[in-house]
Amino acid sequence: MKSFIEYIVSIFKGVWTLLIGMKVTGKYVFTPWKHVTHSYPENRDTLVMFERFRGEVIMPHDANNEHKCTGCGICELNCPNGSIEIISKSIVTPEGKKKRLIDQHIYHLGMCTLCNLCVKACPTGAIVMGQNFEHAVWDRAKLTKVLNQPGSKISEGVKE
Amino acid sequence: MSEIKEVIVKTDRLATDKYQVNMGPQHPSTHGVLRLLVTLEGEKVLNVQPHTGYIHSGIEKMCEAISYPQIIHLTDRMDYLSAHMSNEAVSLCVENALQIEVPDRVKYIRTIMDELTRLASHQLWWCVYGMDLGALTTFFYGLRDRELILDIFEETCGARMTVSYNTPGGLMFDIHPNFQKRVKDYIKYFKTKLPEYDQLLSGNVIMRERTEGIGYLTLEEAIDFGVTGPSGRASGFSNDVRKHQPYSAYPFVKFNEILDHRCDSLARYEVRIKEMWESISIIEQLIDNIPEGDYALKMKGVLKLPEGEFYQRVETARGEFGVFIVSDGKKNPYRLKFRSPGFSNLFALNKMAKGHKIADLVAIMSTLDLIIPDIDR
Amino acid sequence: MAFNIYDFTTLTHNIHVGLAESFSPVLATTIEWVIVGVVYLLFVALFGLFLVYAERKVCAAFQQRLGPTRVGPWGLLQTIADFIKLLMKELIMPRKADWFLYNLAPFIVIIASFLAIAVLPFAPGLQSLDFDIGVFYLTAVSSVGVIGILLAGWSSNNKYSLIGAMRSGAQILSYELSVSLSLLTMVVFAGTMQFSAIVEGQRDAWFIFSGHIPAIIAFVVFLIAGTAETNRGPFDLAEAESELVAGFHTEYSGIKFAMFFLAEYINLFIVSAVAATVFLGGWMPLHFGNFESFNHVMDFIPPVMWFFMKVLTVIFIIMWFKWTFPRLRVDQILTLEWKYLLPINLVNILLMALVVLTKFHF
Amino acid sequence: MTNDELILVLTEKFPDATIAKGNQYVEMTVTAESLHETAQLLKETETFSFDYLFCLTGVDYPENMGIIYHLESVKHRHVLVLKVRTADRVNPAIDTVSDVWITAKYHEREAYDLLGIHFNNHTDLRRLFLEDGWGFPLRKDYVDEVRIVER
Repeated sequence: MKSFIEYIVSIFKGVWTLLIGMKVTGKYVFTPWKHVTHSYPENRDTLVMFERFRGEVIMPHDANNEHKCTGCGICELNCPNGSIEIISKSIVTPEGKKKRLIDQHIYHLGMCTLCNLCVKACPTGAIVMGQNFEHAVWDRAKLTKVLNQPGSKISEGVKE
Repeated sequence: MSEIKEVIVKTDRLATDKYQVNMGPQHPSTHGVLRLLVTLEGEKVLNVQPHTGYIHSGIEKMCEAISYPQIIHLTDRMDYLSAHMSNEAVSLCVENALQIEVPDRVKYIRTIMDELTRLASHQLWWCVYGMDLGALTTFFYGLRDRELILDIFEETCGARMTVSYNTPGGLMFDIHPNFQKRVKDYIKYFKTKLPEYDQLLSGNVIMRERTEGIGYLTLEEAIDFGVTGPSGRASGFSNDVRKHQPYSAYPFVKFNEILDHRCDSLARYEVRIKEMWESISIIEQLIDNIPEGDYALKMKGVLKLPEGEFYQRVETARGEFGVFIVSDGKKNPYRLKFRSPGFSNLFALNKMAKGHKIADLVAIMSTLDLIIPDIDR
Repeated sequence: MAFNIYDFTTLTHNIHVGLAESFSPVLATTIEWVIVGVVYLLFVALFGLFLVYAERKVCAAFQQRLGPTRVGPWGLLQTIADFIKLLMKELIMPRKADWFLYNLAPFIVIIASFLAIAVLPFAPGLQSLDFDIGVFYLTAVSSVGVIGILLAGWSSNNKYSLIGAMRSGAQILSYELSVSLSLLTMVVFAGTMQFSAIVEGQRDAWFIFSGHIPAIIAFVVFLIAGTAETNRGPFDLAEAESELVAGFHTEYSGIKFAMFFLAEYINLFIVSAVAATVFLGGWMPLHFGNFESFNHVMDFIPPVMWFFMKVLTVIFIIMWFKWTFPRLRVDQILTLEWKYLLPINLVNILLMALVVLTKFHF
Repeated sequence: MTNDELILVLTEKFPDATIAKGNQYVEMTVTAESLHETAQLLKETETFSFDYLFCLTGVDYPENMGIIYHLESVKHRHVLVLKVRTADRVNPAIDTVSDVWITAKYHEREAYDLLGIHFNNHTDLRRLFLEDGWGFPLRKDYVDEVRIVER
């Protein structure tokens, strides 16, 4: 008899727990406007990433196409997986002394793990992390970028 | 005649044969590329043989070629759900080797980040566990709450999962001005959601039937297999590194190590649920009194460790994570070994799943909370 | 010939008479068969597509998502697009599979569902077969589908499929019992097995109201057992995607998979329709004793609307089960059937018999 | 017990082992022959009861191969680093301890897989991660022109 009562009680207890679970989901199904979905491609215009978000390495240029990169190559040393190559050229200044300058700051986005070490190590703050995260391209070669724009030169006042 | 005999033999073998099923490397329940060679008799599991190495990435070999600050971003990729703890392990190991003491501010921030990571990881585990039991809705509730933590990470660390927030001697950046407010808001929000987890899954009679007395792992076996973390603590194996060898700011906070002696799947489940409450209380103790100070020490450009062997243990969301550095005085380690919790936990699966049904095998594997890159490294 | 949405008897009768006048009896009957077949086919296809869409939207609402939004307004055309995709897909068959059984299985499954639909009364006069043993017939044909599932799992020569098929075989065969017994309870109450008569019997009050406690118990049992019989969660062991990859239809692709998919939703519709017919008064409007005005308002809603409103309500409840509960283990499913539902059912039939004998009902 | 007490007890228990006070834990180096009995004693002796092996590392030293066991006692909460070396770098062999600590079975498989250290009377010594005939990547003399790019 006792076991029979336990049997009945177990049935009702089980059904009760199930009803509690259904209450939780029911609370959400009857308030469908409280959804958490971001419809991404539609909200592209209003989408702002956090300013620290690491999307890619970029080299900002100012109005008259000048950057701060001295071509010292510290970023290349700090990169864990060799996604930065510095090609420097040496010119002769009017004073007649030789001087190394940045020729091409090559950046392989395909290899980059966005660890922020190069940006942290850069002595002149020439490279920063950009917020763009839509990197999909049809051709892998497009992932190799030259960061300093053609014809750009190092801005005055950057100590070398 | 011969045909008839053959048929008889066949039917005979059909009646009594054991058979093997390859679960994975591509299987919905293995959460990655893990392959389980399961020997079955009907629905009953006779033997489980894990086959690893499908995404072995040779991180330990890579680390021998790069410098210590660069190693940290590789540790993100191992246990991607507790990336921050792995980073911290390497940083702490290097700091101990150099015998430098980081400022209190760094310790506090690291600890808060640890607990946030643990919360996020346990949430993901909870929703995936529900999904493995067949309750698909839990998956979205867990992810819904986890996203907000990832937003906090993204604002402060600049990445959602592979944070690389630690560096030897401090942190990559200072915390974002909104950090404290966001965390407090989140804690307030999550305190209302965590009871829902219990109502939806913990109390559910089906879930209890599925987990009670399933996947039994005694204390001796747990110690012998080195099953750490919540999975080990559910067998009464007190192995919380935060208690026994406290690091960062854990000496300053009050928290209990959750122990459970029921040794079954339900115990492992409830240990994790209780650990979420503990993490919440730890964060609440720390978030309001982060001391002022530097967020990083000034380190030399090229870090060189003294000769010797250095070991550092931390507690990740999955168990005890260890970093063992053999240094010969150069700027990159001579040998570096990661003791990953998942590796030891995985091989206790055979012990636990033997004799249960296929459905239980999936449920048990889910309570171990395996991360495959963490196993393969 | 005025088309009356409240009563289809005249419409169907006129069609019959018209055909009989203009053609020879044999030809007329043939044409009627064709018409009925085409109508049911269209209905099933369209309603199946609608159910798939509804399920996706409902589950999205349960999970605080949006569900399909891209194809068409609010993703209304999503299932159509999926269906076209399934039609275009290549039919892949394992080399070691049993060719004949492998191709036969989907048809058996879907034919079983079609057979069951035939006896459902959608509205007065809108019922193709009105047996006097309707309930009996329904329980008989609804258990044919499991043969198809077993064949599918066995013939596709895949261990996952085989496990899934065996599970669903054991499950459906045992839950057949509870479905039949709970229906039998209501047959005892109604005193007939004919669906139209059962519906007629609920003109004053639906059975779930008039046959109070035992009817409610029978309704709950029928919901549980029906959910199990349609292989839906929490009883979806046959295609438990976290354990067996897709269960018995792992190896099926393209239109054959679509047939299994459609059959699952037709079965869902059938179970809900039977529940609505036997317990919730079929196409009968909701009547409360002698609130004349209220009953009059209710009468204005056409019977078809009533029928589908009730069916969709039951379907929603079954979806609610699926999107809330974890899946049971195979031995637990059998335990639930044999240790809980069956005894409750047997006791319930006795209770119902007592109620009928003592006239203790409204 | 503290490290100093541990050193005292260990020195009297294992006279022929070299015991050093490492920068963190007590470090004890034993010969490859006495490894197995040492391990058993360490686990079964009441005063030590090192029942939890939490890390097993194989190291390719310049002149010899070494295995480093990190042991902890759940009861006493003291940690010991047990080291063993084998001079043979071509095909090194060390006794297994997988019958003392089960978890060593899999850590040893990993060490065998990555360093090619053979463990005597190990029950199933198969490769864990890599395929057969791959070579032993964690050895210093391992070369792989295809996959390893030196900078």
